[in-house]
Amino acid sequence: MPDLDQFRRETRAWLEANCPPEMRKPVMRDEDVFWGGRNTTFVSEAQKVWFERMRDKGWTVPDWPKQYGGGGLDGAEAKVLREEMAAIGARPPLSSFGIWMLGPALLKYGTDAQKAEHLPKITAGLIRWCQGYSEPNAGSDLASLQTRAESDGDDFIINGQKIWTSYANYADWIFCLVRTDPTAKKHDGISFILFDMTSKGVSTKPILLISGKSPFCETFFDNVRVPKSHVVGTVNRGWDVAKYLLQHERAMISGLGDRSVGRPLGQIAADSVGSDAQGRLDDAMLRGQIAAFEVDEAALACAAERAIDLAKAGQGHPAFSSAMKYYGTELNKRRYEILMSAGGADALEWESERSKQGARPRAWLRTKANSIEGGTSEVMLGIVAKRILDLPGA
Amino acid sequence: MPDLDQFRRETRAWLEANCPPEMRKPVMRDEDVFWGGRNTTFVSEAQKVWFERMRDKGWTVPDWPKQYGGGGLDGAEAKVLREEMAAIGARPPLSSFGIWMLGPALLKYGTDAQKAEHLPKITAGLIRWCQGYSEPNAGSDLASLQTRAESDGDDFIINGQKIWTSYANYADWIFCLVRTDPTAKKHDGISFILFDMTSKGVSTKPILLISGKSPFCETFFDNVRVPKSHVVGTVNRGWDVAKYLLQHERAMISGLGDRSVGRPLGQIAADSVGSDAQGRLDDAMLRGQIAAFEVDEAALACAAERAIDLAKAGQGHPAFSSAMKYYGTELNKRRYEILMSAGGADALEWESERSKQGARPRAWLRTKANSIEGGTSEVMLGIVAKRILDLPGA
Amino acid sequence: MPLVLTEEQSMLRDSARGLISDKAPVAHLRQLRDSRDADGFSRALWKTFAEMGFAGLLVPEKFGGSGLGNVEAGVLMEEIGRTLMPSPFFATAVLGTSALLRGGNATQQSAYLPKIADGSLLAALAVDEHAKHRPLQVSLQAVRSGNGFRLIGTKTFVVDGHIADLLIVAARSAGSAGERNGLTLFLVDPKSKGIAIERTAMVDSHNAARITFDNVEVTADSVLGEIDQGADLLEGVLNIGRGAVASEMIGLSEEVFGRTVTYLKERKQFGKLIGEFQALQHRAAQLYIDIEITRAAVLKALQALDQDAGKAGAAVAVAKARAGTTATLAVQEGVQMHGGMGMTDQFDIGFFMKRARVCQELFGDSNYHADQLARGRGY
Amino acid sequence: MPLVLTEEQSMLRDSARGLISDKAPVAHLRQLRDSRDADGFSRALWKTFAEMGFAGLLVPEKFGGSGLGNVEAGVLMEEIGRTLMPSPFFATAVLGTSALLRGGNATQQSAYLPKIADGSLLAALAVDEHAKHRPLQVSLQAVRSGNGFRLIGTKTFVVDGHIADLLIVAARSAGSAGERNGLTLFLVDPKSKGIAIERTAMVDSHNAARITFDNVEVTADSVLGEIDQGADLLEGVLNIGRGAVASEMIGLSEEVFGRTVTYLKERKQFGKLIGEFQALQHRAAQLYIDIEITRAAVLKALQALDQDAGKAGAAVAVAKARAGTTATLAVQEGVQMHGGMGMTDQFDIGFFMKRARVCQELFGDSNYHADQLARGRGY
Repeated sequence: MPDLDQFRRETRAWLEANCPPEMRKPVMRDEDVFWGGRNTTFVSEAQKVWFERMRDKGWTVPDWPKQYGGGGLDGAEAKVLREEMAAIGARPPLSSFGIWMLGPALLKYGTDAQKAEHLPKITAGLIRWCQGYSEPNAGSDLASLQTRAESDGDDFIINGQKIWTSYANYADWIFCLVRTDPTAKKHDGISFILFDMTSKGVSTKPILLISGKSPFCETFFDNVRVPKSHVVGTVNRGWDVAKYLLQHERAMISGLGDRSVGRPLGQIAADSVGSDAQGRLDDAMLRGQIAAFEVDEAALACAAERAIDLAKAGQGHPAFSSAMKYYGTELNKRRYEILMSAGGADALEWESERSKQGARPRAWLRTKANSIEGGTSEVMLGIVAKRILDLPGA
Repeated sequence: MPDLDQFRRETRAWLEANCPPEMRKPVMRDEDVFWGGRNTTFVSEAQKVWFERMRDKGWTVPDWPKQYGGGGLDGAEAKVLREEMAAIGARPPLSSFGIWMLGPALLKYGTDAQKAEHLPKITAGLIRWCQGYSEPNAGSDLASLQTRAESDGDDFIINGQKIWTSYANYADWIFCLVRTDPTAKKHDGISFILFDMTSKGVSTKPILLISGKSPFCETFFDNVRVPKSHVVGTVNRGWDVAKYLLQHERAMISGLGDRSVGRPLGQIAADSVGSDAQGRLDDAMLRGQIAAFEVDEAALACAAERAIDLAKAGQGHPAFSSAMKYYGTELNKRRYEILMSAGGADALEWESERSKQGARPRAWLRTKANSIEGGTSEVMLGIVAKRILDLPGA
Repeated sequence: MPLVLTEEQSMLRDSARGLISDKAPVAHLRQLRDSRDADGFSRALWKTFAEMGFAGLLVPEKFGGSGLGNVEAGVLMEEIGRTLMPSPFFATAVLGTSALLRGGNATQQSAYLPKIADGSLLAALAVDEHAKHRPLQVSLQAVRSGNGFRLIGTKTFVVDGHIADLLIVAARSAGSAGERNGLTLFLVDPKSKGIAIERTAMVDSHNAARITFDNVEVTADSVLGEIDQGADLLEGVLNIGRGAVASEMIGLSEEVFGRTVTYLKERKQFGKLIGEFQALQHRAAQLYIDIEITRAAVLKALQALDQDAGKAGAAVAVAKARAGTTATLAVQEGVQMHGGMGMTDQFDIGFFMKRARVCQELFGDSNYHADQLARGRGY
Repeated sequence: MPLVLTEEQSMLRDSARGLISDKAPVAHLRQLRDSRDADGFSRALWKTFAEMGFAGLLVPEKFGGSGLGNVEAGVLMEEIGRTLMPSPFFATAVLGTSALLRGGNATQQSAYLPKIADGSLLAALAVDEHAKHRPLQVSLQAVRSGNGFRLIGTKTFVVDGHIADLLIVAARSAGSAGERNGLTLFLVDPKSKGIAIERTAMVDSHNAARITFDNVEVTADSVLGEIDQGADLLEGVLNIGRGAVASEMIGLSEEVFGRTVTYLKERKQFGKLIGEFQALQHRAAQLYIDIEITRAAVLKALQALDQDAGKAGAAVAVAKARAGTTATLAVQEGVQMHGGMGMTDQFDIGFFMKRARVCQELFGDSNYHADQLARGRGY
């Protein structure tokens, strides 16, 4: 594949020339992540420069069509770009639920008008999206959602409440599941709809988590008026869109562990635990747990790579993202349990400067949601049992 | 408790004087276990002497009434005897399903005539019993058993098949669950009945296990005639007797690990793996697994002791034996996985003299049945969920 | 000795439970946290504890205490674990009292024990210096200086360090880090010159401090036990503390488990109570069994400590190791089975997860104690 | 390189599966076991293997082989794992060929490789001397004697040792046990004077032997690779072997899992198919996921071996460690879910459990390889 080799050389050179040194360091603080949106600001000139250069190249979303501001890369090229970015530790220029979730759904189910309207604003980081799925009584059992959209001429009038809306208080627009036919069976009668968070009747309330942070909100809709043209896909068939999108979400969450690249866990642990004369971690039990973890982590990375290659080869199972979501999130929880154990008493501090305001325990507590959000581990296992193993009554 | 102290002193002295040295060594071979019965022989003079002395003292079953050949000890005294026997490593003089299972059921549900007939022969090791419970289509779902007993005057005529009958080919009598009312609901219409294995129409066929041994049989009943007076408890209420007896069986199986007393697992492992300069096992990962196991094993021993004490104090839960059965058998399986790992290639030999005819791998394979026989681990967890935790629909 | 509570111990449990559930439910901890309370516990409640004889639970009657043992202290700790009540009970009534009882001379005992019993004196034990608990690694120096010593070094993870009236400090008077010989315990006034105490806000909102000793002068009278021979004394006190923490973890585990089972019977999804799902039933049953087995191991350790604390090491290692893994499993399953609600600060369950983490680390985690058991058994 | 099989590799799999499932189902192993077959494998079937190009799979075409790589060898091993077929493929076609290819000079290669390819020569690699696999611990002595050496010592767990026409023996020509330097590989005729071969009947009914070398004379020409510098060569060959065994374990795991899922859909208890019980569903799903992840790791390792065997160490360690734990879980769940039937010799499932145990131990168990990964990563 000479063309791909050339693409790799060019990409490497371009990244080397254009990625500022500050943008090659691991993300340590929440503020280092750039989410875009109407009210966003850059925390540094480097962040701004890096974002704008990548945006201009279409590489905020390298594999989307160029007409929407994407890079138009094919799967092999996109993989090369990922590899070359990883090689220099380049940060993602833009993080966005528009990229990870809504975009793929719009590309598959959206009208031309919807694509033209929304996708360029996603790739350019102009609009920040949030996801209105879960409700207080519709968690794992998402399809029992009750937020209703009643027809009123060309509009729907939306009333109800969502929960676990990521960063709803910062988002510009929401993609939302609403019940458009209350008489239909559970999975029918649901529609997938988009609207502006500044619409009259929308309000949000952050949820304080055990980590002491509030990445999620409760979101309330009080007679919110939304044009019917904002429905994606067919009215009352929103469940299809939702399922498609959930697969992307799960694939994304399963890759969570990859974000914290860098030194092996065992070396991090050596900082606090120390090493013995042979250079081995001076806590043999912990060392064994770390080694077993790293075996599984390395294997998961192989599986993630293989999942992409299988999909490309048309051999992937559509429900496999549930398998990866399950394993990836459980592994990430295990990673942080080990990090807490390695950190010992130092990792128990919650507020000091020394502990970076308790960065490690807060991150640890945050991981506990990984196996709940985007479909619980129990739901994932049920999907594998039913859709892949075809077990009776699953 | 001065009396108990005196009892302890006397017991210690008696054991010291009467237990032959050969009977203080760990049981290494199947033949070292004395099961009694009509056709039994002793493998050594020491085994015979030890059995007879204990029998004469009533200590083959120390806590049964003296009138049936038991020792008439109370709970505290029986515990002292156990402790003193353990202290010198004394082998049990008699192993018997009559002691472990049938006896307790007879003491609770038997008529005076039944007790007088059977219990003395159990304590004296004259009759060896086996248990006819499971059937090919009634394993975990025991109550769906199909072996039928049809009334014929003063007798029942029994037809059907049992499976997993321990040592049926060596047993003199069987205690057996049969369906006496085929029209009743599943758990009703079952009776608990005793009969001689030499009765006309009884045949057995050993089942070869993956361990290469055949401790179980298939047992067939072809028009076996049994007097109705051999029913224990009420006709059609045999399920009560069966459940009571299963609790004893589970309590026994949960204590399986205790049999292999002696050196800690870590020291056994050191034989094959070696130790490092600090005297630690020269395989840090294995050492960690062994240490974690020994923590759990020690805790289980505490729980077994507490279960007895709680029962004595009237605070025990009747279903707790299921909890112990679950944990004890899973732990014993883990023990043998570790032993196999510690033994490495040496523990893979199946026939050599060097490997004592593959004693270790055969014992390892045998443990895999622990979590199946006497109620599977899954059934045990279901019982805990339902009867102790009162979870809905369990 | 039967592995069940005696009638008296059960009565003690009931009265402690009544008091604690009434005066210090989880909301009490939450309130102290949210108000950023300077003490981190309620002095009024500690007074009530003293009046009920709890502050002096382990103090002999001749010093005005209740003269009870480690099983009874465990009963109290378990109830404390159920509501996560922040209390000087652990540092003062358990550690402080045990150190003075086991190492103190007559003068020291009569100076401090009555004050512990009447609730007027709070103590703290300063051992750890690094991220992980390794008591023999103590390297805070005790340098001879005239008739006394000067203390130089830093201690971390000192429970109640910032509210203590008396510090019990493990220092190295001879030998080097890792050696058994050369450890000495000192009774130190926290107001002494050269001491700097930084309260460390912890994940569990309980008290802990980092204490720096900058040439702190102490007299020879302040030595607790024998000079250079403090390792056994320290180990004995630590084992008593480990038994107490294990008890707290049992209370914590049972409470989380109880709340989780209740939730399984209330929460509906897919048209069923989630407790009807067999996969959750089996996990709940496994956790129940795990807790019951750990409870037995903890009670065994407490009884062993009362019988002969010097020989209780293995039983304590088993108890603390088991309690750590059991509590970890209990809070993980608790949060997971509560779903999203379990992740919110508004629900109490997160408090249990945070406290369990700290208890796991306190005086040696499960790995540490499994390793100790292995060493003790010669492999 | 995509982590999927190419079309050619898929075709190879299909043809291997066709042959093996037809000629060597599990009943084939059972028959060899029950008849106490002296060879422990079918020479006729090995001839067929040779005719299909499988015996010479890794042998370059110039020596009459197929010239394929480790991914293809893994494809074969996986199919072998599905039916537990006893076959010289591992010892001869994988280990023997790789050792000659990587270490052999032109004379050695042309002497042996064509015979391996045409199925007329069987090889065996003799490394282990103790219960656990520790290749650097080799202490079988190679004492210089004239122009050659005398070999003194004992090897265990030599796969196919009693049927081999050529032994490849790791010996210590310098240094002492544990050292990297001083290892030498020798090509030895098993009929040489001083060699005693004891076939060891193994739990899995596959071939293994214990071989004693009592002053066995070998010439300088029999050295494979460099004198004293054999550690890298040995490690490379072992890694290729580990990748192959990991592949066998993947096939074995998938087969056991497939049989178990089938049983879940057939067996009724409590009026339901047992596969309807959610607790079993979740465990089956977890095992499925485990197998899939391991499969990816194994394929990665095989590709890495084909790319640069010298740099494949970490990938191989991950694959062998994972394959070991996955196969162990698969057979444990297989037996448990089959209930009592799983315990009977009559059911095949026990054969898989036995073979999985041997594969776990062969060339380092999961603990060994996790430890290797940790060392490689510097902790």
